[in-house]
Amino acid sequence: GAGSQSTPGSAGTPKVGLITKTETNPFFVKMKEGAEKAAQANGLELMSAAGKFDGDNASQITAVENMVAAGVKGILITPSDTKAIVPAIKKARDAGVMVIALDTPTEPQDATDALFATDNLRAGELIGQYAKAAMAGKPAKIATLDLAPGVTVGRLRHDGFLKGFGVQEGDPSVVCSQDTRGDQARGQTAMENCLQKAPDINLVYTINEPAALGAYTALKAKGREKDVLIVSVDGGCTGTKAVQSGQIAATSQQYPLKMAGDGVKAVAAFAKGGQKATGYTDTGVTLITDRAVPGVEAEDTAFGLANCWG
Amino acid sequence: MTTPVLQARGLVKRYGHVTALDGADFDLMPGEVLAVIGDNGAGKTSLIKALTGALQPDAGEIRLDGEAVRLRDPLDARRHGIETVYQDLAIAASLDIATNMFLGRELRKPGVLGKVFRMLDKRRMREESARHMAELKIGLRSLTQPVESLSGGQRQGVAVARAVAWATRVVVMDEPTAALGVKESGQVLDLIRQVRDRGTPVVLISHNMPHVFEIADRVHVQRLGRRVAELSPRDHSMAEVVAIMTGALQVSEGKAVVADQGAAKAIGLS
Amino acid sequence: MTTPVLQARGLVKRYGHVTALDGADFDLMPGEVLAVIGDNGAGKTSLIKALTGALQPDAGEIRLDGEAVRLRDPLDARRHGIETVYQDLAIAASLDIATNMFLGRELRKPGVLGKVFRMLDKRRMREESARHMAELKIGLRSLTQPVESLSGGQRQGVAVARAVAWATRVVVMDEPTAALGVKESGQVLDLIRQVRDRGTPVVLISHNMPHVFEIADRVHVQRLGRRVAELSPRDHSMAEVVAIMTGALQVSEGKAVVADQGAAKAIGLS
Amino acid sequence: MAVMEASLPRRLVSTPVAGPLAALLLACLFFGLNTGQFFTGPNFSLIIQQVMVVGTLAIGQTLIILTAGIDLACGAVMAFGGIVMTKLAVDSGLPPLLAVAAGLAVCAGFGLVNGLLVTRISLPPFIVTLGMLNVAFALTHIYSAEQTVTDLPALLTFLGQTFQVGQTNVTYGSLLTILLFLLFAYLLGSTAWGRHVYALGNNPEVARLSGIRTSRLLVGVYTLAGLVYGVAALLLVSRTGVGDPQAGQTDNLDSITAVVLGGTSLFGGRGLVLGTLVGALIVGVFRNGLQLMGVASIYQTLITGVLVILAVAVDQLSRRRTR
Amino acid sequence: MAVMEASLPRRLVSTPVAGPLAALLLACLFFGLNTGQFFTGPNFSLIIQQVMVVGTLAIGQTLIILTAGIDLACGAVMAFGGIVMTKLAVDSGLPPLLAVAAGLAVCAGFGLVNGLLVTRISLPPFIVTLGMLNVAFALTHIYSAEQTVTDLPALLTFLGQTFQVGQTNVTYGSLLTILLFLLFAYLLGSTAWGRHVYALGNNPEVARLSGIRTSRLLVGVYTLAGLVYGVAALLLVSRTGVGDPQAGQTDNLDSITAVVLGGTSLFGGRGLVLGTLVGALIVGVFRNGLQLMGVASIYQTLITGVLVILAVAVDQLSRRRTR
Ligand SMILES: Nc1ncnc2c1ncn2[C@@H]1O[C@H](COP(=O)(O)OP(=O)(O)OP(=O)(O)O)[C@@H](O)[C@H]1O
Ligand SMILES: Nc1ncnc2c1ncn2[C@@H]1O[C@H](COP(=O)(O)OP(=O)(O)OP(=O)(O)O)[C@@H](O)[C@H]1O
Ligand SMILES: [Mg+2]
Ligand SMILES: [Mg+2]
Repeated sequence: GAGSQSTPGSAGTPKVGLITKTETNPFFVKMKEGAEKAAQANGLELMSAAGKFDGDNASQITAVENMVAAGVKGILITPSDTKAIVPAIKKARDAGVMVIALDTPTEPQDATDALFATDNLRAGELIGQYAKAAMAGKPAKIATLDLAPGVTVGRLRHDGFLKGFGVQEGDPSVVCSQDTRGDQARGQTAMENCLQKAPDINLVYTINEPAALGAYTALKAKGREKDVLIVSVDGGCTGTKAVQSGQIAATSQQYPLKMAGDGVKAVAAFAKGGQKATGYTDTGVTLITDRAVPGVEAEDTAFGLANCWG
Repeated sequence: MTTPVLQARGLVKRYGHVTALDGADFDLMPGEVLAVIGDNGAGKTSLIKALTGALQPDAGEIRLDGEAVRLRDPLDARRHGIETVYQDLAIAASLDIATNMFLGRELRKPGVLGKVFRMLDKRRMREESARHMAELKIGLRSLTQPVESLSGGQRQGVAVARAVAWATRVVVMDEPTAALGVKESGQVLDLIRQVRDRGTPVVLISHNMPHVFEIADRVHVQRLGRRVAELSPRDHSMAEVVAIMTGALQVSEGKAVVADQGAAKAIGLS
Repeated sequence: MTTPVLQARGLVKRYGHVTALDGADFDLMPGEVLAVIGDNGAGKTSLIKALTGALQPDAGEIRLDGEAVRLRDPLDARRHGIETVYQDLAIAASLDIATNMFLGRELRKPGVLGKVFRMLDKRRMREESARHMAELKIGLRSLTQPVESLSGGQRQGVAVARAVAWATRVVVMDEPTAALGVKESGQVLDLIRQVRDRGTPVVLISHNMPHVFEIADRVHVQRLGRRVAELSPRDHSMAEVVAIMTGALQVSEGKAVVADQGAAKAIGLS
Repeated sequence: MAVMEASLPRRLVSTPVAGPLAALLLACLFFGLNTGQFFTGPNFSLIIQQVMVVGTLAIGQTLIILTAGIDLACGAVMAFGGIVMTKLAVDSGLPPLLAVAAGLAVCAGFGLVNGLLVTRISLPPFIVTLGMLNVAFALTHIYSAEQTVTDLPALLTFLGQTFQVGQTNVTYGSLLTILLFLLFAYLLGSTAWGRHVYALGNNPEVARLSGIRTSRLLVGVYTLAGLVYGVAALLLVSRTGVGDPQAGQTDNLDSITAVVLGGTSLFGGRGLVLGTLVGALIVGVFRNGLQLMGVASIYQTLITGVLVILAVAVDQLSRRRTR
Repeated sequence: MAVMEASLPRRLVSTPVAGPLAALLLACLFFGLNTGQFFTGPNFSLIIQQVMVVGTLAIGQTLIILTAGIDLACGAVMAFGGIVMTKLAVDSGLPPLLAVAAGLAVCAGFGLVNGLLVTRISLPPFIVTLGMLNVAFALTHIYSAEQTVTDLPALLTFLGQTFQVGQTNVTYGSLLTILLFLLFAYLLGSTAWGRHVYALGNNPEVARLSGIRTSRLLVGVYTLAGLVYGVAALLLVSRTGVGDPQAGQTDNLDSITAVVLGGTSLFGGRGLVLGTLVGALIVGVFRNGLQLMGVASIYQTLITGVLVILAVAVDQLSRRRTR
């Protein structure tokens, strides 16, 4: 295999690698910050790398190879393509490197030594359930502002939302679905066009908070921002503030700092004692809203802002 | 009567509102040097482009040795042994001289290398190019120099050498000496004579009347997209030919008659 | 002694291994037509490019009316009243005739429109172009036609008309009649005479000896990147001039002496 | 000269907007017949809002493509400009007007550097702007620390405000975009500068020999294009109401698409900026119309691909017929 | 002729690989001095593995750019080819060899269609391949239903296997890539076909008048390029061990970058395919070296941007000096 002959941990401080999906999403930036802090605290040197876009498998493989060549002890990775990354991870593990998946599991999940993650399906389910209760039996006209074709997180959150809301894919209440790449400007354009198509939309699911804010801007231009419910996933600080100010009704908050911090600690332990981490550690997901509904567990935005990332 | 080697009847070519060829006829006899003359824009280039497959006429017929042919592209014409030096468009600037010389008819190495691996025989192409260029007495230091680094005249020389080297039936030259110096022009005219002497007829487009009178056996006068006269330089003076070309004189039944008094006066023929 | 209008001493220009100008001198006297002749590659184009700011010589000096000048680009030369028709590179093919005519010296509308909004006066430019073209008797149907749809000769006509229209001090023409028909060539020669008669000197590069002898007051012979002779067409025969040009004769103290027996014989001068 | 019938007065350049315009109208007709919501004032206002950012970028792109260049960095430069203006105004507390001016200056600065690299070192524009794409992208993310800038002062979002025309709300930004297109159509078509740009794109050596200071002109074109990207940044900021470090990532290809759909030649010297407007609208109309028809995202991509080819093919074939 | 000293034998075209090669060696030297792990056999083997997919794409891209075209769809076509071969082999149970053949055929088919559109309807290559980019992308996602294809038969991953050279493991895929480069260097440099490609890119009208059937040649070039993308697809599949519908999304720009860094002119007719190999390696070396030095991703982007410009600038300036 590639680089399997290079022996890790040749000299100096042991290294840990962090590979995120992109280098620009605040979620992953926060994850990197968490890793950075934990690495310092544990006497490790952090190397980081990222794909060029969400779904960029080739760059992640290249990064894994280069990190193995650089002699890292362990690699923390948020796989862009949960299946396609598996062979590269296998080669790294064969070379004696511990690999931990962060945020997103690989398929199969045991392709990595351990998984520290949020359940994205669960995150979607929470806002789905919340929306169902908040609509209080009103007939729903739903727009879903999704991520991009074929990206696992996007599919899981979308499916989770529908499941939580209690409808099937293709249900007539979903009147408009559009990819936004999680981008605010595209979110706005998508929402504008959805409103043009179905002016009576009253519930908007968004892949993340930038898309949600884009949708909000489009709704506001139509004067409809008050009577449309927007739900989202992520829990970034900007997003949580938007929940506080009522632009977004609720969001599912995740904890990238914790994932990364725990991951680095695990690598540090492996570097010292040779003890590999195993299994699945759920780093949790919390519904954040100031307009709680009965039957769905939630925290308010004060909690959200205290724990938000980005 | 001998059959013309290359013949055309009623060629028409329109570009939008411009009619470049307006029912042009053309006859090239075996072994002759035929000069095609005419004002700028008279349709000379269009005529020979139609005769060499470089453009498709909208109407009209082309005959080779009396047989009607369709020349779909320049390669067709080449295969019939017609070689052409086009005005402005002779050679590929970033390629070297030998490559240009053999473009479209490259030599391959003998044996397996050539047959199976289709490997070019660069050395032989270079040598043969050098030979052809030397024949034309075009002095060049290196045949591997890209054409764009040559002077205008040297470039034209390469194009002429190529056409002469390959023609088996007809050589067509569109203003081959326009950019050439006196010495080089003389060499091209010599070459045209050599080509004729080995039996290959030559079509020469030129604005240079002394050259035309020096070398042409017959003159085809093109005007407003048509052939308006065919004449022998021995029967007419240079001034008369120019007058016919510009429309001041008209040829009727082999004799020149004044057609445009003003024009005739302007060129000093009253 | 009168001061030359345009003068150069010891111009050198090298392209890699090729020395295009090898210490060339040049003198243009007031009110004369100076022909520059020489073989292909003798460095004629390089010489006049250096004189018109289009290339920077590696060494040497240029003087205008006796004063040393540095021409950093063609605009500098233009500002000094030098207009040039460059070989091959005269005009922008996708632009129309009027635009080419006024390129770099566009007319603006009078008043606010022109001063503040810098609006072009397209109609006036078209009209003036038409006038200039008419002076040169170049027949064109439409001045808004892009140049690329013209025949080679028509294009050259546009370039010549432009230079003549704007020159105040010197007109330089690099083979202006190479692509022109007999009638059009005649018109260009007439025009050169007119320009001279209004007092502007003309530099004419040409390979056409009859033209040179018809119009030139003096002849500058360029050879191997240098001026090898300056002579008057009245004192020498055409054959002699050609011989000097090709190196068969050499000029020493105003007289021609045979330098290369073989070459002299080849051109029929023994 | 051979017989030459009187030809119609022709445009400065040989690529008229007629072809792209026909494609645009056909597309409108198709969507109008297939969805009820298409042919309404508000929907058209919407389409213009949606294309105004890419459209404005495409103005700068047109300038550069007319000189036979290409700009792969326009989207990234715009994103950086947007972050600069918003962060200066919000985080550094600069007066909004100054912050906007700084953003515009930064974008123009990128253009200036591009122009200098292209002229002084004779680097291909493709390489220069490819490098700058990475540079601007990285600077955006480093300077913004990946934070979206919110709570903008009113001046920065003014262009997102609307005024009423009949029943339809039109944003000031849409108006500004249209005005910019008209301005550049004027500059390119009716001033000496415009002629020089065409001549330069047509053949730089001919332009130089005609006495045009081609290097200076080219640097000017790149700088001006950068300034236009700065305006696009302001339009984007006022449309979305935030400073977004993720913006503009697909806008380089999108703007080039608009330019080429509008009939401008990638080899320089031929094209009209109003064609670019039409090109941008074609893309916007397709996206809007397909969405209104409820076509799934991935099929929209498929159809857009086919239609881009078809639109130019129709143009090409129609032009061939009239020849 | 003026004095002309004997000139050194010169290459077919005036853009030698010397400049890019110097840039590559400088980069290697720099990283070698700065990180201990750089100058090792395994690391070089790794770099070649990392650039082989983009490198192979860049071979096809070189062909097309030499004809003065451009291919924006290469990455998307490769992704589609990869999905076709893997899905046919795994889900449809076709014999692996047939599945691979089908994948290659699909890619060549895309090339054929591109070529026909470019020649028959005279569409600009930029537009054709922009449209095809969308089409191939959409087809990939529709056909794969967004599912990554796993559990591939051995034949499809054979090229990912390694053999030992000294202490270093080399994959068969790396070897195939190098062989492809040599093959195309031979075809372009030493066969009539290659000469015709250069002549066509230099000036299509001159080529046509020289008796070259330019349309047929161009269609052939696009089809061959498509076939090469098919090989790239196989290399990708065997490198990653899966069929990945997300693959290749930035590979169009990356492959063009490799071609241009290698000294090939975007205006056609000038360039060498071995230059492209050097160009691809430059990108790979930068990425690998910066990563080994522990430079953060976003700074890697910044540095890559600057270095791309620098590499070509050094080439350009050195060439100017020798003139
Ligand atoms: N591709 C074209 N598009 C439009 N018009 C054209 C085209 N080619 C030629 N013409 C026109 O057709 C007419 C004849 O042109 P042609 O080149 O055949 O003339 P010519 O006799 O060769 O002139 P010259 O002596 O100047 O070379 C001219 O009026 C020219 O403008
Ligand atoms: N840009 C260039 N690069 C390399 N060599 C050049 C360049 N320009 C000119 N030369 C060389 O310089 C020499 C002089 O060229 P120049 O064009 O001045 O000759 P000329 O006298 O005008 O010839 P002609 O009568 O054929 O136009 C030639 O040998 C030519 O090959
Ligand atoms: Mg002609
Ligand atoms: Mg010359």
